Amino acid sequence: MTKYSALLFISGLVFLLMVITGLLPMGHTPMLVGNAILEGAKDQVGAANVVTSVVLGYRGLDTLGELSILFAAASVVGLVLTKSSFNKHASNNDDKHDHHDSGFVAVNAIDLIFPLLLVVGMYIITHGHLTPGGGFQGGVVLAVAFSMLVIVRPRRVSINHGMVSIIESFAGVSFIVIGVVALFKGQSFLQPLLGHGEFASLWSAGTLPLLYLAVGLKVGAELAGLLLALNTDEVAS
Amino acid sequence: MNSFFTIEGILYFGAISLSIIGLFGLLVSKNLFRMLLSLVLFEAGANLVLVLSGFIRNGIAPIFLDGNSGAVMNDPVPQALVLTAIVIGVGVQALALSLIFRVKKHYGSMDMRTIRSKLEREIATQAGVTPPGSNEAPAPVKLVKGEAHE
Amino acid sequence: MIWVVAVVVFIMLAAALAVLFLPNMIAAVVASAVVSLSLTVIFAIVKAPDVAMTEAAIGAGLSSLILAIGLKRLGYWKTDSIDKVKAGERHD
Amino acid sequence: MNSLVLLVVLPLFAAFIIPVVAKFSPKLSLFTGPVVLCINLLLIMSAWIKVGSGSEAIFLGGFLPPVGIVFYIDHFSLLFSGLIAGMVLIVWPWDAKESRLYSLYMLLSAASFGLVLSADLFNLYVFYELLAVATYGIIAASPISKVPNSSATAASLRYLFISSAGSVMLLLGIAIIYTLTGTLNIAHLATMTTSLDGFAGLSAFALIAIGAGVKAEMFPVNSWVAEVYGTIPRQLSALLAGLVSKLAVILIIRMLLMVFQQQAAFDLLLVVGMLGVISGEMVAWRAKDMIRMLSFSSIAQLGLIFIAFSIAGSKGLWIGMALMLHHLLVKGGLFLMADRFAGHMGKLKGLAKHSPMAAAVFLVFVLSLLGVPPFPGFWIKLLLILNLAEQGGGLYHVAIATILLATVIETAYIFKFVRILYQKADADSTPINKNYSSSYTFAKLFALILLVSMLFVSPISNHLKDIANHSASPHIYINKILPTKQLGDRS
Repeated sequence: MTKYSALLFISGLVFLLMVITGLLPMGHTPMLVGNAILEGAKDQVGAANVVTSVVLGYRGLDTLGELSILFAAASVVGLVLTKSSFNKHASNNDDKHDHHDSGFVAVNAIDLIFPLLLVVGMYIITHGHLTPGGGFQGGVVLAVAFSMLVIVRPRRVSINHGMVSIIESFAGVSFIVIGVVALFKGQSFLQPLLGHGEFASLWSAGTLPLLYLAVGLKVGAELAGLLLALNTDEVAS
Repeated sequence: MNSFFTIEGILYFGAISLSIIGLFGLLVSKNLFRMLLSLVLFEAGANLVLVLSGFIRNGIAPIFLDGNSGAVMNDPVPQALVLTAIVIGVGVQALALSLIFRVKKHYGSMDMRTIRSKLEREIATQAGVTPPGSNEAPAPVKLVKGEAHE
Repeated sequence: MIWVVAVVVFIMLAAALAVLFLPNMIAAVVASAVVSLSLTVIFAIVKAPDVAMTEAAIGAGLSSLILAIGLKRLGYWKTDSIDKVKAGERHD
Repeated sequence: MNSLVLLVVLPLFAAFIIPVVAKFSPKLSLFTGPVVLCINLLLIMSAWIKVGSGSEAIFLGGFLPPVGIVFYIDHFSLLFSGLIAGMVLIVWPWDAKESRLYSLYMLLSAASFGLVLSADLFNLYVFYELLAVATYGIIAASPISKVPNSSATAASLRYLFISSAGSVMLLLGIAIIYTLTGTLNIAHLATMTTSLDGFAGLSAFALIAIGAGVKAEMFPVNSWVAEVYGTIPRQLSALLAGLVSKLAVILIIRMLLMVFQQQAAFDLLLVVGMLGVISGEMVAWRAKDMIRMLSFSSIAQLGLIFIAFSIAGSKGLWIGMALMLHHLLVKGGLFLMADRFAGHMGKLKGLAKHSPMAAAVFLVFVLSLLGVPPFPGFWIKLLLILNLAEQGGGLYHVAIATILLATVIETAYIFKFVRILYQKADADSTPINKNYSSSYTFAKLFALILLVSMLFVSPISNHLKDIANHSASPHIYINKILPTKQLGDRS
């Protein structure tokens, strides 16, 4: 019964979506907002990468909301998977002894790659307003770098959960503080401040690089925490 | 109507098909992990539709470089939206996985139907009602009496 | 160009179907990574480099890593497929 | 006025710092949330006075719409903001063992404020998703603090699958709208309704309605309701059924009133509402335990709200708003009561003798829910039926018949319930938990508000009518948000 209704639903949806696709203006959409942003982005925000202007300038609140969603997801994963109570986060010191370092190849490869990944991650974050990439992508690289290190050699390296949560709080708070500073300078929340600098140079686009740095730290800390929480073998029952 | 055999036509077809495959999997699968994979596909399809909504034929990437003043650029807004949507998607995915771990641990099964019937029985027992439409004996429930009131 | 797009879309859809119908979960996760990679190529083709980068880092990299952790912890980390998969756990 | 953005930002700020604060002082982290909510209440009150009978728009980042994100503030959004702050304060988890739960409650309230205030389609999606993620977490985590109960996790997982699929549909709908119009600002969309007139626009609305309908307990996508409400603490049910469902309704309504003023969209909502009413009442009628009855009667009430909104223009908003407020009071109150008196309904036998006060409060709630004459529920239902009759057209008459039929079914199960309350106690009935519970006090407060509002039916309804007239007008909305038609200007 459920199956048939599901199939009926699906076929209806297939029909609907196919018809819609036929009706859409493909390849020549009326980009009203898009054109306005392409015209004004250079003067209003000053980042060479217009997508960054949109992510942190025109739609900064969306980015803040997105960070909050990641934060919520990481909190829930922590709540669901660890036995921690107030003040005490489940430290993986206790179950160290059942972990073994991975094989020779993995250990050496990650030792070799780790600094490289850090540099690449920081480069992607700090050049987010000039080239493709930015806080999210660089943050992911950082998170993967750290959690690979922990996963590959759990005996030698452990990430301090308290440190991770302080970093993520600090990054989120600084994003908000940058926004609120603009608010109290008599302008509105998350308005780009500081001079635009020389266009397409590293020190340009006002507060955008700072915001992206906060985003990168936050995303990195959040995702590293997520990956490690998912990877701990201990589940509260 | 559009002519179909163009780059946009093929891409729209791919995007819509991807979403439909994802939704189909979500509705028809019984396995929790497979449902999660289907959800990922569904999200990916929607993201592709969103990116295509800013696609201009022969447009260039929306980045100001030295040599490209005057060229037609793609719409930057959908690209920014999709960045947000992708990150949201991965958060939800990790969250779902952590819930699946717990559910697997508690029910010992990955089958949505089994879990749902067990869940309904638990709720009914908790409320002190005979479970609706169950012929078998109710499963032993670990809960202590009186919890329903808490 | 159009043929490149057609081939990538074809690979993507085939991989998506494989995600639903492959009995082995490791293969299904790998197929979903293939979907992400084809999406990355498509995003690059439609001139969305930021999105392509994000999809490569998050969709193909991080998401696959998360799913692989899931495979490991849910006991799907085994290469023998149909005969060992329990009836209740098999996709319908 | 720009400072009203703090309504959203302060709770986010609190959510971020709570885990760190908890490391140094758990007590402080417990009080951070309520303090922030109280500050928000003050902000809302001062804004209520400042806005007066007009409205205000906040341009975030200083970018003039449509390029930036806009918050739109009028009495409608302020009313619901106040309700959010109040409800979250009422259900604040004082006894939770986890500081992260406080963070989640703060995120939930931030998302709710954003959902009420924002006038940007994608921004609404982000806040909707934030609300969803926070809700999954709260559902999954709440019983952990008291009972190691994994059934809530399973319920949360099923809810996650349904709701995430809904979110993706919402995203698809937004993508279609953006492809057709090239903008995301709702006021800007309202100026170009013609490009959304066709089939593609209607299906975008359908996708948005189904997507947001998951939280609004809309008919085809509400199978999570009984499971979730059955496993979570009752205060939380009061929050979800009373408030969160309304926020999703507001999202749908904003799209309907401002952008999709087409008969087909109204008809769609009407049909979905009728199906919800009938299916909800049928299951509620057969339910044996109280939570199940309340869950399905909540689905039916939401259906009624959708029927009300299918009346075009400000009248629909007026009646729908009254229904929403009434449902918030009644269902919130009933779930709060159920915190103390839950389980099999047979166990409530003899409650009237044991605790006349509790029985009286129950009676007030259910009679108003049913729509017995002096109670506010009666006037709202009467108003709804009269206005539906005015609309004419076959579908609206079917809706009247549906409402009357639903009232009959409702009468059957509610009087069964009342009879149980006033029956003699027998061995089966449990003595009532004598412990002090704040939710019972709040339930009494809700009943009191309901009774007082009975005395002031006409001034309250006039006031609501004014608010609705103001909020339902696309002209005011457009003029406020798009003062100039120039694109890309900086303020």
